[in-house]
Amino acid sequence: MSHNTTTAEAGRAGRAFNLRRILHSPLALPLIGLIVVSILMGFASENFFSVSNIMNVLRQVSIVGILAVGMTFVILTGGIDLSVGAVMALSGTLAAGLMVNMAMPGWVGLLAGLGVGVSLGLFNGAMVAWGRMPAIIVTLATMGIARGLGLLYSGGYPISGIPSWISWFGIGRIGIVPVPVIAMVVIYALAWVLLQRTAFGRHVYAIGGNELAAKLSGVKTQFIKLTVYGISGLTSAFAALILTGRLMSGQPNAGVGFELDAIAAVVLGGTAIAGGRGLILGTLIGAVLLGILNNGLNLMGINPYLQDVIKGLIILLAIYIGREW
Amino acid sequence: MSHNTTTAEAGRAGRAFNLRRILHSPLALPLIGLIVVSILMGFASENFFSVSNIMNVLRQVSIVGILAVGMTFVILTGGIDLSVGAVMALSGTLAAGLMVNMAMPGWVGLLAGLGVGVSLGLFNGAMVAWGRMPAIIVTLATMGIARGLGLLYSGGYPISGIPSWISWFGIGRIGIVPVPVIAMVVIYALAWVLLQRTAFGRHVYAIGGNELAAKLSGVKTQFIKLTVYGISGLTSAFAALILTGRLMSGQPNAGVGFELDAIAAVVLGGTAIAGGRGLILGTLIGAVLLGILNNGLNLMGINPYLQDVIKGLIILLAIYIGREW
Amino acid sequence: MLQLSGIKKRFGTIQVLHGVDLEVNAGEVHALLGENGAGKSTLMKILTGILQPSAGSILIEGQERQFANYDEAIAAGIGIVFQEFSLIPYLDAVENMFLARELRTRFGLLDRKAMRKRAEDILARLEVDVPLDVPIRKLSVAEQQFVEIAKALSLNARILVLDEPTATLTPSEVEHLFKVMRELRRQGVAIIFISHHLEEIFEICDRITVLRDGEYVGDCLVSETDNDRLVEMMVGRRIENSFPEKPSIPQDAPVLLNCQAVQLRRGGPVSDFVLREGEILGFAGLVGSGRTETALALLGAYPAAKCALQVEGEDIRFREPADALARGIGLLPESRKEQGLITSFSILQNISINNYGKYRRGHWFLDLQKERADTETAMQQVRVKAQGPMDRVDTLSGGNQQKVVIARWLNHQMKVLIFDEPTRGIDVGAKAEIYQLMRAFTAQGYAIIMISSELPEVIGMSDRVCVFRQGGIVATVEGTAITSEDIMTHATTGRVRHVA
Amino acid sequence: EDGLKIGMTFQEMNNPYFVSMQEALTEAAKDLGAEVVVTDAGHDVAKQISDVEDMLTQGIDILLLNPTDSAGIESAVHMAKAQDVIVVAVDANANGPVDTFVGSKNRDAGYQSCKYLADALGGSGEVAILDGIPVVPILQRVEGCKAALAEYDGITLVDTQNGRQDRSVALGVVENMIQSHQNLAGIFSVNDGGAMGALAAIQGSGRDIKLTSVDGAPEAVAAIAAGGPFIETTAQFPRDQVRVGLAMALAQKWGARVVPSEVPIDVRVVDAKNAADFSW
Ligand SMILES: Nc1ncnc2c1ncn2[C@@H]1O[C@H](COP(=O)(O)OP(=O)(O)OP(=O)(O)O)[C@@H](O)[C@H]1O
Ligand SMILES: Nc1ncnc2c1ncn2[C@@H]1O[C@H](COP(=O)(O)OP(=O)(O)OP(=O)(O)O)[C@@H](O)[C@H]1O
Ligand SMILES: [Mg+2]
Ligand SMILES: [Mg+2]
Repeated sequence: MSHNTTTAEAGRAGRAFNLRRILHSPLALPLIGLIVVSILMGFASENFFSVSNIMNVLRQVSIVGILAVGMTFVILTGGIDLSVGAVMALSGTLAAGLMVNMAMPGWVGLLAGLGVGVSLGLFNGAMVAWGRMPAIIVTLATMGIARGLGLLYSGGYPISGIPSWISWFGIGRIGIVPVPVIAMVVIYALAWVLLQRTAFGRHVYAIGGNELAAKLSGVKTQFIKLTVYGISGLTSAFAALILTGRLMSGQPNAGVGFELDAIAAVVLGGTAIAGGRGLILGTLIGAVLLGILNNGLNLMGINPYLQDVIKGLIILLAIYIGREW
Repeated sequence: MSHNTTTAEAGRAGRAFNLRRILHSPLALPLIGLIVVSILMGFASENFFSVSNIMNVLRQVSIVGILAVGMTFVILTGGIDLSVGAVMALSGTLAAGLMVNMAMPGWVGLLAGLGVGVSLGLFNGAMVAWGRMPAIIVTLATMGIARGLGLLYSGGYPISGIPSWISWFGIGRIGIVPVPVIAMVVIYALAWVLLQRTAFGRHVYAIGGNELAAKLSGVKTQFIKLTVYGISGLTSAFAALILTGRLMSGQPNAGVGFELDAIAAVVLGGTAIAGGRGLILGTLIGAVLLGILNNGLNLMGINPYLQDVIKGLIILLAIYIGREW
Repeated sequence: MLQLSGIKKRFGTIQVLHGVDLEVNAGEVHALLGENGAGKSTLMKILTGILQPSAGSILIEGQERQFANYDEAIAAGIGIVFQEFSLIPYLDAVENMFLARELRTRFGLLDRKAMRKRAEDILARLEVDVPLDVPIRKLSVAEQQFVEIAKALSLNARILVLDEPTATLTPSEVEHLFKVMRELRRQGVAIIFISHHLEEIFEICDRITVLRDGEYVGDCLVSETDNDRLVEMMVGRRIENSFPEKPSIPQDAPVLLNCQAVQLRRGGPVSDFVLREGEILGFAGLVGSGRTETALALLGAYPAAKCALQVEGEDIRFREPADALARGIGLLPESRKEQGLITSFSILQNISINNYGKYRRGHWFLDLQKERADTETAMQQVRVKAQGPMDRVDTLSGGNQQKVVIARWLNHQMKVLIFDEPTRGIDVGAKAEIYQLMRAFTAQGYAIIMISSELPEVIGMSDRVCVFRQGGIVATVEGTAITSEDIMTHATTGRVRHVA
Repeated sequence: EDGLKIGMTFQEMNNPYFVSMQEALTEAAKDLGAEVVVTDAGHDVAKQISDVEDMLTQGIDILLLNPTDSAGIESAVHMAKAQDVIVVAVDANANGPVDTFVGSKNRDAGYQSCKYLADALGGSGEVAILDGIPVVPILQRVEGCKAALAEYDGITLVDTQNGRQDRSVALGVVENMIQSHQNLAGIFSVNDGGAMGALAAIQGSGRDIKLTSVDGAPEAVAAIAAGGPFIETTAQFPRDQVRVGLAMALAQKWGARVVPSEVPIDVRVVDAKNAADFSW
């Protein structure tokens, strides 16, 4: 196993920047991957490095990027959350539904959307923590349930006609920076503090490292697991907010397959799929890397079918280079 | 943890049938779930218990059921294979393409399809075993690559015009039993022998139980892992054969999401998602349970959106009841 | 101070404790003795709230207490160092020590400075130097053990349970630990100490309680007993001199294994040694001196920079242990839980795991009857205490688990066996049996490499001893030169050979 | 750098319907000497917006938009218009300042198929709908179908199930439908992909059930020509939609100030009589 994948080391690396530390940080490999891919894309497409395209990529990344935050928490505990895309869709659909069909003020709808996300997350968490059921199957079931509920509620139609100010969340800007990008950065910063600077964060890592030992040391493992899935529900709901702003409608079909993109971002960022090791900043790098791949391959005008193949190969390569020993 | 989930015990249980043993077998709970759901469906829909409907359900189950065999091997070693649906689609598409576009005889196409499945499986296996990369991300990438290749090859069109005798694999019957059902039963029987009665099978369980210990005591862990993914590729290709016979065409976009159904079948059948424990017959029961849910809810004429919700809830309930302590 | 009475415990249908009493006073080191599987760890888990007793009462300072979980026991002033490690591999020492008891700043964030300071203080008290910024899994077993102890100390417990803390320590480290224990005793802490090393009991303990098969046998003052009497209390019979006679090995005995050069890390020392038929070659050295890594490198389980081997005169490099197995070389790994057992398997499956070549029917299929019969024989040979071969190994006591792993090699026609810490956590009776077994192997012409941190064992069993220091062999001693002074000198000051 | 650049974003590209659109576009662009960029949203509006953003970055002049969802895509339309790109919605309309919408009359398509089906059944019998992915054109076809069925007193709609427009899914769903409705006489599938699955199920059951559908895909047309349960598909003209759409965009590019805001493309009933001569 590589010995540069620890949280504490990264903590130190944060303190003083020097090349050695960066190279030995678990972020090094994802970062190198990001840089290499960016340079390749820059060669292949002249527009790639324009400020507007960079903002464009970051804005495109924001939704999966935010989903990947919750996913990181869950994966760090050794779990997985396949329901994030569906929960996002349901939360956005219900929020839009309340605004449009029930004529509630926008903020009520948004709050309700967040509530829905958190509730479904806690539902997952309760099943995993108290029900002791495997996360993969619980969240798979929740995925089906959330999709079904969203479609039932909306009758399959997208719900449009929401207050126009909500578009600010999706397409607004502060200076030249799109609002979704700012939201994403803020969420990552909060997640970083939570994971690296609070007892809760240490417990998340501890559970992923050795759940039994953590429990024996007095970590409230069930509570932490519950919370972690709740956080994933919350970030799904935040993603829904931005999605709703971008689409200006509630889309019960949105986000199919986003869970896989979020997982890919987390793993590309160097987090161990078995839990216990990984950094939230790695996830951000992983999400951006995925976004650049999508954007760059589009910019290069590559056949969409071929894009899937290339993307798959690059992910394999990135994971291969960054794998542990 | 429950201590009745060992392979050898099940082996013993197989020898002498008595109620005690059956109740203590890890198959008991999936079986009870199956019976309860069947009875419920029988009450709700008069057609459910007709012979023709039972054959109908089994035939529908056959494709996911066969995919779930390979998935069981992989999950028993502690891995996962998200590429099964895509590999199935690619293998069927290429097989059809060789027959139609290259005018090769049917059996050459079918053999080539099997070859494609096995190769992609071994590709996954090599990445996991020698590349030491996490299975979830490797097979996710393979899924994208296989889908992309299938669409590239076919240009997005289904490939029809294959020799008509191939439909025998999909819709033929021997007596009243559909050919796909017979194929499924044979494949399960072979898998059972492999897992319960050969050294290879024990090694599969051992790797899932404690890979390091297995390796240090002389199990060829890398070879076994490679083989296990190869088997998954092979069963995907068998599923493709039946699918091609059923649809009489190569469908590059068939089987989206089948990997999740296969995983659900494995887990519903009582196999631990972390590996090391589980029975192939459990997977069969899990697959049939899923098929009955789909069929029964259809027969009852329930709103399709609501079906997703009900299916999710029943899966949760089944896993909850069958969970280990 | 602490009084356990009539403690009973059953797991399913198995009665493990049949009404055990234990009384510990403040300011005393109390030894808890018993064979493997006697129920020591189980009793301690009941005391610390991790398991619930089926019957019996716990009195602390005269008050009846019941702990629903470990947290409640901690709150009542009880701390424990578990027999099996309970550290989080990817967190560092400080994070591990304060897990679930983190110090916080006013803003609710981690007070990392304060925690580090306190961790340094506690480790300084233990007089050990443990790297604090490195994930725990990078530390040696001994260092991890000290972190465990430090973690328990950081609780400021009034009752401290140490479940076989010395099993992984070298003599000087054990001395360290005893110093700390004496200091704690002076402060009035009640310590329960579990160990299979009787000489340690006599050195540090005040009183002794002995368990046998889950029954309370009796207690006595250390000053009023002696070695033989203790052993008799524990085992119910006398144990003869535990080390078997060393046979004389002819100088020209064929060389089974000729390790011409093994280099663990690039630029590190290069070692060589030979292993002759019928001999036991000891690997001695301080913990972390590279014995385990060398052994793993031989089998191809550790990516050594260089490993030039001859097996029976043939040049070979193993890619994985399976290759070594094919050439008749097997390993009893050092950590049974992580490296030895497949915990979800039954005893039978654990023993036969690498033996299937023998249990073939019709070339492809397993012969289940033969497998079972052989397993039962093997279990009897090493005296595994269990209800039957289908029991799951994770329900066995530590010592019995070790025997299961040893039994794995009984059915093989092996040439070379590498035993890494074969008696770690094994009771005196079983130890003698394992020693007999090793000699029985060599009498059949096998050769054994025995890695051990217990000097008496190394001296008593080895025909020759390679002494390790800093990743390489610094000396090989033979015959009468095998003395503890000699070995310790080499192990602490021997010259390490580096190559350019 | 100065040549014409045309971008087209598809809601999905693993459907012959859209693939043939893309082929028509490529051919037309070749004639024009224009560069073509094509993206596949895979039924994901968010991805489709990203795709449009990426195409705008590449400096396209004309955007042919086949939206996954009309409402959801609106912000992309605004972005395109902000960059003075001509936007033509193809097949399904998009909200926002779209210059022209070229699309089939989906409601008509559903209506005609189901009318054909009802007539073929002699105006009475049990009928089921094989639904698809809930997007507006599909929902409109179902609406149209129900309107047609409602005109016949003897026709009862006994079941609506979702085949996700996927041959393998539809196959299983229709097998179940056939099991549960012993008197089922007709099925309307919202597209040909689902219909091919339904056809396999009907043939497998050996029952006499009539099948109609929408699209006019080559496989479906071949099946209709061959006779059997599949009796009709209401054909759309995907290639023509693209050709007309491109023409509208070019007209505007060349300075036309008034272009029709909507060009509905008729649908045509294809049955055993005319199937042999029909193709996209
Ligand atoms: N979870 C369990 N289920 C069933 N039996 C168990 C379980 N845990 C322990 N036992 C049994 O209880 C007995 C006592 O085990 P314990 O670990 O307390 O022994 P010990 O005295 O600590 O032995 P050692 O010296 O080997 O550590 C053993 O026979 C063991 O098999
Ligand atoms: N992956 C690793 N990276 C860095 N150092 C390591 C690694 N693995 C082991 N070490 C260190 O190498 C040294 C040798 O370890 P090894 O386990 O071989 O020692 P040993 O002599 O067998 O001692 P023990 O009695 O603990 O088995 C130890 O100090 C250990 O901390
Ligand atoms: Mg013990
Ligand atoms: Mg060692």
